[in-house]
Amino acid sequence: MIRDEELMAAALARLILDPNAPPARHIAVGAASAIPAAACWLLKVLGHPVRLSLLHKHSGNPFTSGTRELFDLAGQGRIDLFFLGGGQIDGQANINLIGTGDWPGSKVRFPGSFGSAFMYLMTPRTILFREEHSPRVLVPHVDIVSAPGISAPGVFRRGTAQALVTGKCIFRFDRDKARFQLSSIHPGETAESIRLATGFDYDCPAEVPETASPSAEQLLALRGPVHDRMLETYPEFCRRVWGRAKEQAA
Amino acid sequence: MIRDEELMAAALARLILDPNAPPARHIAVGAASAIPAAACWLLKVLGHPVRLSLLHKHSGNPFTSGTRELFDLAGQGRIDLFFLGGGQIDGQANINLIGTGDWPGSKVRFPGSFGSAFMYLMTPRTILFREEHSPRVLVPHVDIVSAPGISAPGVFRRGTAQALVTGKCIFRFDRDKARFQLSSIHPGETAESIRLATGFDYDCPAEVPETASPSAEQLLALRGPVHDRMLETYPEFCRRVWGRAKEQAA
Amino acid sequence: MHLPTLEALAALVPDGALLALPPDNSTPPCELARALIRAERRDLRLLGVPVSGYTTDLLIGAGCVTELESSGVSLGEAGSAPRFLAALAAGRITLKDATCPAIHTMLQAAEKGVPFMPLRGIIGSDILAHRPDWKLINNPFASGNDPIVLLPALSPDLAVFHASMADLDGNVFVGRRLELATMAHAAKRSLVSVERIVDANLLEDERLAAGTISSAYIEAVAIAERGAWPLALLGEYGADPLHLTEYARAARNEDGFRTYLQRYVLADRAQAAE
Amino acid sequence: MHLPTLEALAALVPDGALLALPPDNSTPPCELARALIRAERRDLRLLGVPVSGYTTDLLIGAGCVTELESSGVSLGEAGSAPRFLAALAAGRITLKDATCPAIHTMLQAAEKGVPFMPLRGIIGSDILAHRPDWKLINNPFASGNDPIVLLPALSPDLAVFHASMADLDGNVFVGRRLELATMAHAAKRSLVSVERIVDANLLEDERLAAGTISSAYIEAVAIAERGAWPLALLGEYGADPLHLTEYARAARNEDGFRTYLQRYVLADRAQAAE
Repeated sequence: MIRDEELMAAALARLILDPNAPPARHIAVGAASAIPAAACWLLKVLGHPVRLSLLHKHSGNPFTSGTRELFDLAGQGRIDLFFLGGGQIDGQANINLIGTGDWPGSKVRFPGSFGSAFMYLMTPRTILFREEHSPRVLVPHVDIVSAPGISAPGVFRRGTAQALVTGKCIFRFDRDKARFQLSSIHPGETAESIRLATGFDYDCPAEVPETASPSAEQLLALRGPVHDRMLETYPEFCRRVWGRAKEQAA
Repeated sequence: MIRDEELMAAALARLILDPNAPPARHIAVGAASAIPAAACWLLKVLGHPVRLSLLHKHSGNPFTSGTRELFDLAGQGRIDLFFLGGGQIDGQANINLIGTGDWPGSKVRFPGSFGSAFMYLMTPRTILFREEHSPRVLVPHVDIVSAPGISAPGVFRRGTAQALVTGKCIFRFDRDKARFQLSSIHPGETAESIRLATGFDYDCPAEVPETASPSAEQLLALRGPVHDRMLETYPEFCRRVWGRAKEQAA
Repeated sequence: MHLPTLEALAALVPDGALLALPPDNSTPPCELARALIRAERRDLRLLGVPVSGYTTDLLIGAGCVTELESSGVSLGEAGSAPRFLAALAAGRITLKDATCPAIHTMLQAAEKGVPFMPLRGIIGSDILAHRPDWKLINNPFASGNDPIVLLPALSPDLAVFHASMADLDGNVFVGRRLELATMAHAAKRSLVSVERIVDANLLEDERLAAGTISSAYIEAVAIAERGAWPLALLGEYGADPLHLTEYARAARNEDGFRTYLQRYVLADRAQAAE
Repeated sequence: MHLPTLEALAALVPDGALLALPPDNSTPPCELARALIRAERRDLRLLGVPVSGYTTDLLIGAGCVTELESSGVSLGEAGSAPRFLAALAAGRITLKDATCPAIHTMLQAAEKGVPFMPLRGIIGSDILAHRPDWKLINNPFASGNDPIVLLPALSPDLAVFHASMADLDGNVFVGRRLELATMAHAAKRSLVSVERIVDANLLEDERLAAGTISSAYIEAVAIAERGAWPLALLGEYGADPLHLTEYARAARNEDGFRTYLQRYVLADRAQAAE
């Protein structure tokens, strides 16, 4: 049986390889992004040439000039793809990592923006990822903008969101229309169930394909070599999804 | 018999300890400044608490963040005293390390400004040092200003020249008058010989003391422990002055 | 300067000081934070470089903190930072939201001795609207319209962190976490707790020098074995996830936090280390 | 990418490229410079980071260079740089005078991905008057009059240097000479010659990591034993002062320089190393 995380990882991997998007030679992945990390490891394990820089890798952390180096690399244009999430994400691909209600989060306070206000503008491609797909998270307009989905003309910006991947579906982002379009639906969901669970408006073609399940080869890779490589950086995730972290970590 | 270099080193050491000047807790010394380095080592060897950072120290170089660190330290205000020379030095304490004639040195081209255009303004104290004391070097106005002796009001500047030490004498610099005053004359020179050898105008009190010779204790220190500590960074100088570099270096 | 005890190190932190702190996954000075709580330090202003976690939550819960500037506050896998959230909701602390590279940049400006540095991005984020101390100008080198943010230099009163080793001269090894070097360069003074003092000059070893912060920036060093506990110290020991979970649970309410404080901070260190 | 020969490394340097070069007392790529001369590279623009010496004088004398930006050009104890002076006097090269921290700052701006960075000092120096690409503005954070210089980001086409070792992944160890890291980060591509390739991942060793430039910046590495000769390589071997004096003497005039070039550069490497 295919786990949701495996389906999403495979879906992310396909988005990364999208031939119509700018090349993803160097991908950076943050501490909270276990499923995106799995997608990147999956590509590496299956032989795709990609440099993967894990922010919180303990042994052999790639940032030898300190944690500032990730942002310097992005500033230089050397990070091709980054993943961002959000406590709230709206229909214009604005993300909110600060909180709901009034500034700085009078209703619910989230941890904070981290590097999003910089990375979202400096990276040619951003894939938005949030497992929870609900009207609470996917809102018409974020209460607070941590990082904007689009920028005014003249503002230095290398790229926008390529897509938004959730536990229910994949949205593509159209930067010119500043609007999402439903791109594929995960098994068990329908166009209607997506509409009901989504707080923002989006385009929906007449025919929406089902999100392709991981191939047998991808599943073998995910449960074997990908799991092993993720164990050090994402032990909790490995335990939860593949239930083997403890033994192997020990 | 006391060598000229020893006399100048002792004179520099006295200037560094000048109680009327801002404290010199951290002194940086460049590659070309062997005699100033000797003065600093003399203070250390005689037990004065001073941090000495030699730019070109091979073993244990203090700049672990690369050569930029010297300038960052100066920017932070952590370098109290620095030494500067000049192909030309004028009566307003302007220094010229670029060349004579038209820009960038149509008559004689010097090596270049190095860090002077920055260090001269960022350091609370600068001691100008040039062994050659001649109208060719000490000019009324430098042909090209590498670093200015004084700055316009409003320009961020921590200090100016404290003094100018040459092979013939010591001038004190009066920042308000932007003018040098003869302070002491090395043995063998007279007020007249100084005036003849100096291209710029300066104040000269009725009575000018002779530059004090190094004490016996200072000489012992210079020829022993100071020599030994300088050997690695200034082998040529040690050989020339104390003629013992080769053996000890080998 | 080498100090005999961590208490002596904590004594160098005055009330009201602006403290730069590394994040949980770096070189967190946890034992020093506990000493500051025992010393009843007050009105501290904390800067997360560039984010904050357990150490900050602990200091806030203990009432040592009135102000926090950070790009993110959480306990990582152990969840949100409960005492931070409670203090923020109760208005007991003032929060300045930033974004990671902005904090690095403000420290770089201080390291360089310039009043400001530019940074790309940020424009369009509500952070900018809530940072009157950040300026938006047009790039003076651009022919046309090119807005860019200028960030002011930020020089903390103190940089405090916990490292693996210092030498007898007070040079401190931090390895690849060189944002700590910028933090120490930018700060007026640095206080460091270390696992051990080594009898060798770190500057003499070319392999270690690049990861070493020169004693020119370090005001004082004191030994605190396992001083990052319950967090990890890079290259030395791992974190104590069970303890962090225990903390996250206990700190959900004031009483639970008080009990935790009593047991792990106010009680003498031997106990705490158990 | 590991290359079999230094010639293959030199082949990656196109005519007209802007090359960032470390100074003589750092990690000078002398053997690579000789390979560039043998390959008859032309119209190179050199950047001294932050000063220049033997390597630059050699390339200028061999006619490979049309432009130089530096804060100082000399052979150190061996005296002034004769081929640089001759080319400057004859108008064969364009010289941009800078000051050391300005070159570091322009590279830092490129490293950070910002169009400019400020720097204190410089005001009142004639350098500023001859750098139309440098701007003087009033500090936007100051209430009153506070002029400050803004320097443009400088991104060399290539950073080239000689290091002690690289690993199989192409990570390069430079130790405490971290201005080389900034140089590599700022440059579009970096080409590195090394004394040896080590069969270990430099990133896995906490002692070495801080002094290591990640392969993310390194386009190609090739082995050149004693590749810094006749200069020193920090922590590896000392300089050859007699040879530098011989060079200084020979290079006083064109004929002498040609003879030197013939013997030590154009002749095959084995001879040259003698």
